[in-house]
Amino acid sequence: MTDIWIVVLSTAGALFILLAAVGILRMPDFYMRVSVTTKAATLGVGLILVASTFAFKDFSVTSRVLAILVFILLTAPVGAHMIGRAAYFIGVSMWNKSKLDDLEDKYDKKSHKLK
Amino acid sequence: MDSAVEKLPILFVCILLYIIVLAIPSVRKNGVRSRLSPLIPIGAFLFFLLGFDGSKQTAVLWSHELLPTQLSFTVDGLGRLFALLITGIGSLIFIYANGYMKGAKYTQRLQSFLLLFMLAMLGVVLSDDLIMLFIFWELTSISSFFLIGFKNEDEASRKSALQAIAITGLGGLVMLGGFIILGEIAGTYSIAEMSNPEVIAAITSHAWFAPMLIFILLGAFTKSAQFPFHFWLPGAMKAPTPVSAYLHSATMVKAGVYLLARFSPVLGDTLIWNTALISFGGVTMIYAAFQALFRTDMKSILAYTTVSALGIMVFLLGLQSSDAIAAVSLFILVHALYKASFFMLAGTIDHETGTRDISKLSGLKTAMMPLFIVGILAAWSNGGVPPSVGFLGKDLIYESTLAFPGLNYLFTGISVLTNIMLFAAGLLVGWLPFRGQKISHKDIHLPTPSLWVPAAVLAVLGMLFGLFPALINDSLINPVATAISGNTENIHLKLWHGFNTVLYLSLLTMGLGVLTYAIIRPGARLLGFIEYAEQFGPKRLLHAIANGFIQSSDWVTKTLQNGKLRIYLLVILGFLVLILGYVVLSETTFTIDQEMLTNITIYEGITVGILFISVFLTLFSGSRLAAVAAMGVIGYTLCIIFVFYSAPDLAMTQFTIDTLTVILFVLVLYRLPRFIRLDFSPRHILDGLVALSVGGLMTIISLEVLQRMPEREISDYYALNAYLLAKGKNVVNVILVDFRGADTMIEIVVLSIAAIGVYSLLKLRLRKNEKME
Amino acid sequence: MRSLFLMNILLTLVWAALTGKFDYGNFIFGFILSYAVLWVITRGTDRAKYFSRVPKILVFFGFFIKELIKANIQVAYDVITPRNYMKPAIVGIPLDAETELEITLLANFITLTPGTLSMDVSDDKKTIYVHAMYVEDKEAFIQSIKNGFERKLLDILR
Amino acid sequence: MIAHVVIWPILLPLVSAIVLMFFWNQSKIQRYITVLGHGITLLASFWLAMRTYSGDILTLNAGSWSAPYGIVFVADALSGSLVLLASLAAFCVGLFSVVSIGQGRASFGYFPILQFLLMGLNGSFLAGDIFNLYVWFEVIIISSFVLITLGSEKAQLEGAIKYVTMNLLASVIFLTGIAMLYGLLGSLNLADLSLKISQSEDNGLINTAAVLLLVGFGIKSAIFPMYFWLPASYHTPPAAVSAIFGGLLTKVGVYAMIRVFSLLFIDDPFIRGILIVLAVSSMVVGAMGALVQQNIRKIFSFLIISHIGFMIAGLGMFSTIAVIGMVFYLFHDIIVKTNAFMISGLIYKLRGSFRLENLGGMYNRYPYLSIMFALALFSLVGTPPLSGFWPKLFLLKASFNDLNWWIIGGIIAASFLTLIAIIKIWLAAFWKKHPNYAEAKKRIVWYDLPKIQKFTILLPIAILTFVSLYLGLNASRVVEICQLVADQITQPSVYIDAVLSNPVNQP
Amino acid sequence: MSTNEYLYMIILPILSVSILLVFVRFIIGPGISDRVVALDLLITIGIGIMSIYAIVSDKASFLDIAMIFALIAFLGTIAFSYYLEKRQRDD
Amino acid sequence: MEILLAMTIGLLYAAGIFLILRRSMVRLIIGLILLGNGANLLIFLLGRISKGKPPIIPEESKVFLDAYADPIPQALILTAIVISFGLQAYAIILVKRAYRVVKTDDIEEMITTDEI
Amino acid sequence: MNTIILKTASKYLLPLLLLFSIFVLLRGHYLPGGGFVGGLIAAIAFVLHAFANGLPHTQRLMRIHPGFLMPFGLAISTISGMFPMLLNQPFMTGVWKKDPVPVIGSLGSALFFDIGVYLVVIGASLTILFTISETR
Ligand code: NA
Ligand code: NA
Repeated sequence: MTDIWIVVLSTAGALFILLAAVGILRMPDFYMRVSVTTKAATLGVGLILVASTFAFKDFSVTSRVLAILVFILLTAPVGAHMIGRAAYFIGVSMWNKSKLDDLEDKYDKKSHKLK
Repeated sequence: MDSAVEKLPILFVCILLYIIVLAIPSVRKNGVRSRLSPLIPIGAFLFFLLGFDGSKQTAVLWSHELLPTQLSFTVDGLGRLFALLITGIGSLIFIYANGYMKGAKYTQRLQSFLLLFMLAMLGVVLSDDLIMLFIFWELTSISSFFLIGFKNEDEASRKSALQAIAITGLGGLVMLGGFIILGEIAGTYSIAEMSNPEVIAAITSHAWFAPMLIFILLGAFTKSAQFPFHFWLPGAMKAPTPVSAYLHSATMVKAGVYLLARFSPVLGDTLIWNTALISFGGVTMIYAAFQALFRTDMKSILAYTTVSALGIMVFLLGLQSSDAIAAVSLFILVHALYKASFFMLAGTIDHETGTRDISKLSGLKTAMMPLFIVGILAAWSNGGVPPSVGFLGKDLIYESTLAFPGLNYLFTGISVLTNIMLFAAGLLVGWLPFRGQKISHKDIHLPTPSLWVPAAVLAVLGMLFGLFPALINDSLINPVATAISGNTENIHLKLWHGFNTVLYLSLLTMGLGVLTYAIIRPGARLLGFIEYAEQFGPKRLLHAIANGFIQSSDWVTKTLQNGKLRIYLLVILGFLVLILGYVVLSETTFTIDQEMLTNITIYEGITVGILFISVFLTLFSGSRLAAVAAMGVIGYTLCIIFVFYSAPDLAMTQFTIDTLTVILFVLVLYRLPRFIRLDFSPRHILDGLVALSVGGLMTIISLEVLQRMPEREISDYYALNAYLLAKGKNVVNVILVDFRGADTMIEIVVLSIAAIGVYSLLKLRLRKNEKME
Repeated sequence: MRSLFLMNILLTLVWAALTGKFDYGNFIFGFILSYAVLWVITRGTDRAKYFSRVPKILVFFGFFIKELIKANIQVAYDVITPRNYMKPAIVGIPLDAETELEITLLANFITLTPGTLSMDVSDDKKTIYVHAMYVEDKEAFIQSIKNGFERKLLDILR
Repeated sequence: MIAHVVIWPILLPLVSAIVLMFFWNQSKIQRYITVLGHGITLLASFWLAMRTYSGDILTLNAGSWSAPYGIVFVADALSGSLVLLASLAAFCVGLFSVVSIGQGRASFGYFPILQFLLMGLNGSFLAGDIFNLYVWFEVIIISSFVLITLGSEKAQLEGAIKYVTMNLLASVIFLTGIAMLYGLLGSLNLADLSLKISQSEDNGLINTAAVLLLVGFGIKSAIFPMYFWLPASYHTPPAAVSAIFGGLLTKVGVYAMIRVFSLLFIDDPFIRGILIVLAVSSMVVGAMGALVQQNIRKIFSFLIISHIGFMIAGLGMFSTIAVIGMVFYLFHDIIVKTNAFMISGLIYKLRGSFRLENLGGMYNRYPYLSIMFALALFSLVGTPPLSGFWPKLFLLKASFNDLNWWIIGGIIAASFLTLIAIIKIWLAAFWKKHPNYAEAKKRIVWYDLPKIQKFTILLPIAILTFVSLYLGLNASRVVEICQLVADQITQPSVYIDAVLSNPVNQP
Repeated sequence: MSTNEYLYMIILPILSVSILLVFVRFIIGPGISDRVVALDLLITIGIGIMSIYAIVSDKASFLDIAMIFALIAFLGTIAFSYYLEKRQRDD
Repeated sequence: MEILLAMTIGLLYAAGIFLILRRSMVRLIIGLILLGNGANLLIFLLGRISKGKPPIIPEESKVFLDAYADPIPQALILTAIVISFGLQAYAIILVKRAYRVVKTDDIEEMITTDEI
Repeated sequence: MNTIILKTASKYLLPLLLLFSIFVLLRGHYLPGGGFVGGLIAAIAFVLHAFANGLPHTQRLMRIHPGFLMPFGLAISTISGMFPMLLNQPFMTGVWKKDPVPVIGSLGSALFFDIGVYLVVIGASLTILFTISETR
C-alpha cells in the first residue's frame, strides 16, 4: 500500500517536473517560461516530497517535509514574481503574439513606482 | 702573574670604552675628551713595547664548544711589530689630528672612528683565530668606510668610500670563504696550530687547496690594493689627511701584507703562492710607481707610491727566500716611518696653504723650515740613500732579487726601475714644494708643533735606525722574519757591505732617480696624459664589470619582476608542472585497476556532464553574469556529487556558500565593467597548455592514489568514539566541534577577519595625512 | 479568533502528551477532538466565526488544487503538442483585497497556478498586474480571478 | 602535568583581539590594549621558550584527544624560539603602530587584526597537524590581506591583487598536497605522517605531495621563482605593516618547510637537490634585485628574497651544522628585517620619502640615531660580529662539508650584494645632503609629535637593535639553542615520540 | 521490480533528463533572467532528486539538504532580481 | 566514477588556472574559486568515496552498524569551504575596490608597484 | 525593492527562518546541520529582509551592527574552549552536563562552541553583505 503511494506520487511528481523542463525549453518568451515552470516544478517537487513521507513514516521526517512544503509554497511564487518583475524592468520583451500589456508605461522610469 | 697577552682584552675594552666616551655628544668643539685621546694609543704603544719582547706568546681566552671560533691571541715578532706601528704611529696621528682638526666640526666623531679602526687593526694582527681575525678584518673595512667618507656631504668622498668598501668587502667575503675551507681542512681555526708540519701537509695536499689559497689571496690583494684592485686606495685620499696618514702608511693597507706574512709558513712556498705573489706584486709595484710620477696632488702621489710599496712587499713575500723575508720584515717598518711623515707633511702643507698641488707649490722652505727638514729626511729614507734605514731596506731587496734562481735579472730589473721612480716621487713630495720662488701664499707660517713634530719624530727615527741598526735588529726585525719564515732567522742589519753589486745598484737607483726627478715636470699636461691612459686601465675595466653587473641586475629584475601577474603565475605554474611532471613520470607507474573503482551511473554522468559544460561556459562566456551563474552551477553540481557520496553536511554548506558567493558577485559586478573581449591569441595556447598540464597531472596523481588501500585508522576511531566519548552522532559535526574543534575555532577567526577586511576595504577613507604611515 | 486557534493547538498538544504518542495520526485526532470541544463550549458567541473558517480553508485548498491541476493540464497540452495555443497578455486587475496579507496571498495563489504570474501590485494597492498565458477575453479573465481566488480568499480572511 | 603554556601564545592574542573588537571605534583605548596584549603575549612566549630550552618537547592535546586523533600543539626548541621572536617582533611593531598608525586605520580594525596575525603566526609555529597548519596559514594570509589593503591606496590595491592571487594559489597547492598525504596515509598529524612515510614504499607518490608542498610553501616563503608577489606589495602598506610582514610572513613559509620537510621528505635526494638550486637562485636573484631598486622598502623586500635563500640552503644541506646555520639565520632575520622596515618607516617620518633620490641628511642631523640604524643595517648585512655573521659562518662550513661550491659562491655573492645595497641606502639617506628639504618638510610629521610619542616610536627600533646585537655578541648562547634545535629536527624520532606517546586522559 | 528499483531506474532518470533540458535553457539563455529562472528550476529539481535519493538510500538526512536548497534557491532568485532592477535603474 | 571525478578535478584545476591567467580581475576571482572547488573535490575523492552511507550514527544505536563514508575529508572540506568563502568574499570586494580606485579591470595595467 | 509581495513575505519569513536556523544549529550534533549552516540561514533571513525592506529598516530592526556579533561569538567560543582550562584540562576539552536536556540532548561545551560559531557566521556574513549593499 505504502509502495503504491510512493510510486504514484513520485511518478506524478517526476512527470510534472519533466513538464516544467520541457516547458522552459519550449515556451517562446520569458514570462511564459516562468509561468509554466515555477508551478509545475513546485507541484512536482511537492508530490515527490509527499512520497517521501510515505517512505519514512516517521514523525520528524514528516514534519520536516511539511516545513519544506510550506516554505516552497511561500517562496516559489514570490521568487517568480520578483524575477518576472525584474525582467520587465530590464526590458525583456513579450512574445510577439501577445495580446496586450496593461503595464506599458505604468512604471516611473526613475523611481520604479507603479501607477 | 698572567702574561701580557692575557691582558689584551683589558686593553681592548679600555679602547672601546674610550670610543664610547668620544661618541657621547659634546657641545664644545675640541673638548677635553678629544684632547686626551692620544693617551690611548700612547698607552697601548707602551704596553706593546714593554710587555712583549718579540718571543711568541699565545693565549686562548675564551672558547665555546659549539662555535668554530675562539678568542685567542698570539703575539709574536710580526704581531708585535705591527702592534707597535699601529699604536706608535697612531699616537702621533692622534696628536697630529688634534692640531689638524682644531676648530673643525665632528672631531670627536673622527677620533672615535680612528680609535675603532685602531682597535680593529690590533685585533687583526694579534688574533690567532681565523674567524676572530676575519671579524676584526671586516671591522677595519667598516671603520675605514666611515673614515674615508668622513666628509659625507662631498660626493667624491662618498664615491671613494663606496669603492673602498666594495672592493675590500668583496675581498673580505671571498677570504672568509677561504678561511672556512682552510679551517675545515686543517681541522682547526687556530693559525698557531696550523704551523704543525702534519697539518701543513694535510692542507697543501687537499683537493680544495688551490681555490682556498686563491680565495685568501684575493682578500689580501684587495685589502693591500694590489693591481688590478689598487684604485680604491688613491680614491680613498678624499679622507682628511690624518686618516690617510694612518690608514695608508702603517695600517689598513698593510693588513693584506700582514695576512700574507702570517700565512707564509703555512701556505707559502707553493707554486700558486709564489706565482701569484710575485706576479701581482711585481706588476703592482712597477705600475703604481709609474702612475705616481704623473700626479700633481701630493696625497695622490703618496697613494700611488704606497700601492707600489705594497707591491714590493707582496713581491718579496712571494720570493720566499730568507733575504726576501728579511727585506720585507724591514721594509714594513721603513715604509711606515717615511710614509707617515710624508702624509703628515702633505697634510700640514694643505692645512696651511690650502692646496696640495705640487705644480702650484714652491718656495715653502723659508716659512716652514722644520717641515722642509722633515721632507728631506723622509725623501732620504724613501730613496734609500745611506745612512737612512731605507737604504738598509733597499739593500736587502736587491740582495733577495739577485739571489732568486732563474729570473734574477728580470726581478732585479723591475725592482731597480720601481725604486728609481719611487725615488723621484719622494723628491716630488719632500723636496719640490720647498724650493724655488716663494709664491703668493700670504701669511704662510710654521703651524703649531702638533702639526709637524709627529712627522719629524718619524723622520728622525728613520735616520736613527739607519745609523744604529742594532736598535731594531734583534728586538724587532729578527722576530718578524722568524715569524714569517716559520724558522728561526738570523739577520744582521748593517750599513756597509762593501763594494758589491747591490751597492752599485743602489747608486744607479739614486742617480737615475735624481735624473727622473729633473726630467719630470708635474702639471696639467702629464696629469691629463695619465688620466687619459687610465681609461684603458683596470679601474675602467672593473667599473665596466660593475656597471655591466648592475645593468644585468637591472635587466634580470625588470624581466622577472615585470608587473604582469600572468607571467608571474605562468612562471610559478610552469615550475610546478616541471617538477611535478618529473616526479610523476620518473617515480611513479601509472596503472588503473578497475576493481578498486566504482562504476558510473546515468545520473552521475549527467551531473558531471553539466559540470563540464558549466566549466566551459565559465571559461568562454563573454558575459560576466553568465560566467558567474555558470560558476554557481558548478558549485551546485559538486553539491549533488556530495549528496550522492554521503556528505550531507558538505552539500548543505557548499550549496549555501556557493549561493552566497554568487550573490556577492552579483552585487559587486553591478559596479564593474564588462569583460575585456576575449579574442583568441597565442597566449591562450600557452596558458591552455600550462593549465591542461596541471589539470592532467592532478587527474593522474589522484587516480594513482586511489589505487592504494585507504588508511582508516583515525576515521574508525572517530566513528567509534563520536557518540561514546563526544556524545554526538553526526560524526562530521563532532569532528568539527570536538575532535578537531581547534580548526573550527580558527576558521571562525578567519571569517571574522575577512568580514573586517571587507568592511574596512569599502568604508575606510583616509585623511590626507594618513595616506602613508 | 487567534486565541481560539492557539487554544486549539494547545489542547492538541495536551492530548498528545496525555496519550504519549507523538505521531500524526494522534495529532490530527487530537486536533479534531479539541476543535469539537471548543466548538461545543464557545457556541453562541461571536467567536464562532473560527469554526466556519476551518471548513472554508479546506474548501479553498480543494479549489486551489482543482485550479492547479486544470491549469497544469492545459499548459501540459500546450507544452507537449507542437502547436502553440497561447494568447498571453499582461492584465491589470482591480483589487478588492486591501491589506498586505490579503494582496500577497492572492498574488501568490495566482502565481502558483500555471499559466498566470503576478507581475506587480500598483503602489496604491488598487491594481494587480497579472501575466496570463490564455487570455481570450480580458474582462472574462478579470472576472475569473475576482470570482475565483479573490473572493474565496477574502471570504476566509475577513 | 598539562602544558597549558603551549596554547597561551595563541590564546592571548585571540583574547586581545576579541577585546579590541569590542572597542571597535575607540582608537585610544585600543592603543593601550594593544600594548598590554602584546606585552602579556610576549611574557607567555618567553616563558614557553625558556621551557623548551630545557630540551623537552611540550605538547598540548586540544580537546584531550591524544595524537594522532586530535589536534596537537607542539613546542620544541624551534617552535618555542620562533614564538618568542614573533611575539617580540609583534610587540615592537605594536609599539611602533601605537604612534605611527593614525585614527583612520585604527578605527577600521588595524589593531585587532595585528593581534590575529600574531595569533596566526604563533599558531603556525605550534601546529603539530598539517591541516591545522593550513588553517593557521589562512589566518595569516587573511590578516595580511586586510593589513596590506587597509587604507585602499592605489598602490596598496595594485600590489594586493598580486599578493592575494599568488597567496591564494599557494593555499590551493598546499591543500592539494594535504589531500595527497591524507589520501595516501590517512593521517594529518605530522608525527604520525612521519612514521607512516618511513614505513611506506610509495616514494613516487609521496614525492608528488612533497613537490606540491614545496611549491605551496615556496610561494609563501618567496623563494625563486615564486617570489614575485613580495616586491610587488611589501612596500605599499604602512611601515608598521611591512615591518611585521618583512620580519615574519615569509619566515612562516620557511618554518613550515623546515618542519614538514624535516619530518616527512628530507631524506629524498631529489627534493634536497631542488631546494639547493632554488636556494642559490634566490640568494643571487634577490640580491640583484635589491641592487637596482631605488625605494628603501623595495630594497629590503628583495633582500628578504635573497636571505630566504640562505635558510633554504641550510634545509637543503640538512647536516647538523647546516641546520644550526639555518635556524640562527632564521632567528636573526626575523629581528633585523622587522627592524629594517620599521627604520624605513622612521626614515619616512623624518624625511618624507621612501625613495633614495628624495632622501638625505640623516647622518648630520641625527648622528646617534644614525649609529643605531647603522648597527641594525650592518647586522642585516652580516658584518661580523653582528648577528647575521654567525649563521653564514655555519652555512659556509656546512657547504664545505657538502663540497658544494654553488652554495659557497651564492652566500658570498649575496652577502656582497647585500652589503652594497645597504651601503647604497646609507650613502643616499644618511650621508648625502637632502636634495630638497624645504619641500620635503611639508610631509614630515615628526616635528609635531610630542616627546613621549617620539620615544614610543624609537623604543621598538632600539629594542630590536639591542636584540640583534645580543644575538651577535652572545652568539654562543644562540648557537647552543640552535644546536638543540638541530638535534631535535635532524632526529625526527624525538619529536615523534614526544607527540605520539603523550598520555592523555580521555574525557 | 521493487519500489526502490523503480525509483532508481525510472524516476531518477526522468529527473536527470529534466535537469538536462533545463540546463540547455540555462546555456542558451538568451537573457540573464532566463538563466536565473533556469537556475532556480535546476535547484528545484535538485530538491526532487534529493528526496528520491533519500527514499532510495533510506537516509532521511538528505531531506535536510533539500530544505536548505529550497531556502537558498529563493535567496538567489531574489538577489538576481534585485541586481537586475538596480542595474536598470542606475543606468 | 572515480575516473570521472578525477577528470573533473583535472578540469577544475585547468579551468581555474586558465582563468587566473586572464587579464580581467573578475575572471581571476572566478578562477580562484574554481581552483578551490577542485581542491575540495580532490580531498573528497582521495578520502575515498562511498555511496549512500553518510557518517551519521543511526538514531537507535551508539556506533555504526555497517559501513560509513570517511568523515574526516568531509570535515576538512567543510573547514576549507568556509575559509575559502571568507577569502573569496574578501577578494571579490578587493576587486571591486581596486576597480574603483585604479579605474580598470585589466590586471596588465596594474604594474606601477613593480616598477623600480 | 518596492514590492509589497516580497515585503509581506519577508515579514513572515524572517521569524520563520530565524527559528529554523536555531533548529538547525541545535540538532547539528546529531544530524546534518550545526552552527555554521544555522548561522548562514539566520544571515539569509536578514538579507532577505533587507532586500525587501531596504537596509536601513533591517538595521533598525537588528539594533546593533551585525559586526558586533563577531566578537560576541568569538568570545563565547573562546570561553567555551578555555573553560576546561580552569578545571586543569587541555584547551577545548569537552565538558558535559551529567543529565541530558530535552531537544538538545547532552548539554556540553561543544554546544556553546557551536553557538559561538553560529553568531560569528551571522555577524561575518551580514557584515560582508550589508557593507556591500550600502556602498556604491
Ligand atoms: Na566548520
Ligand atoms: Na554540521
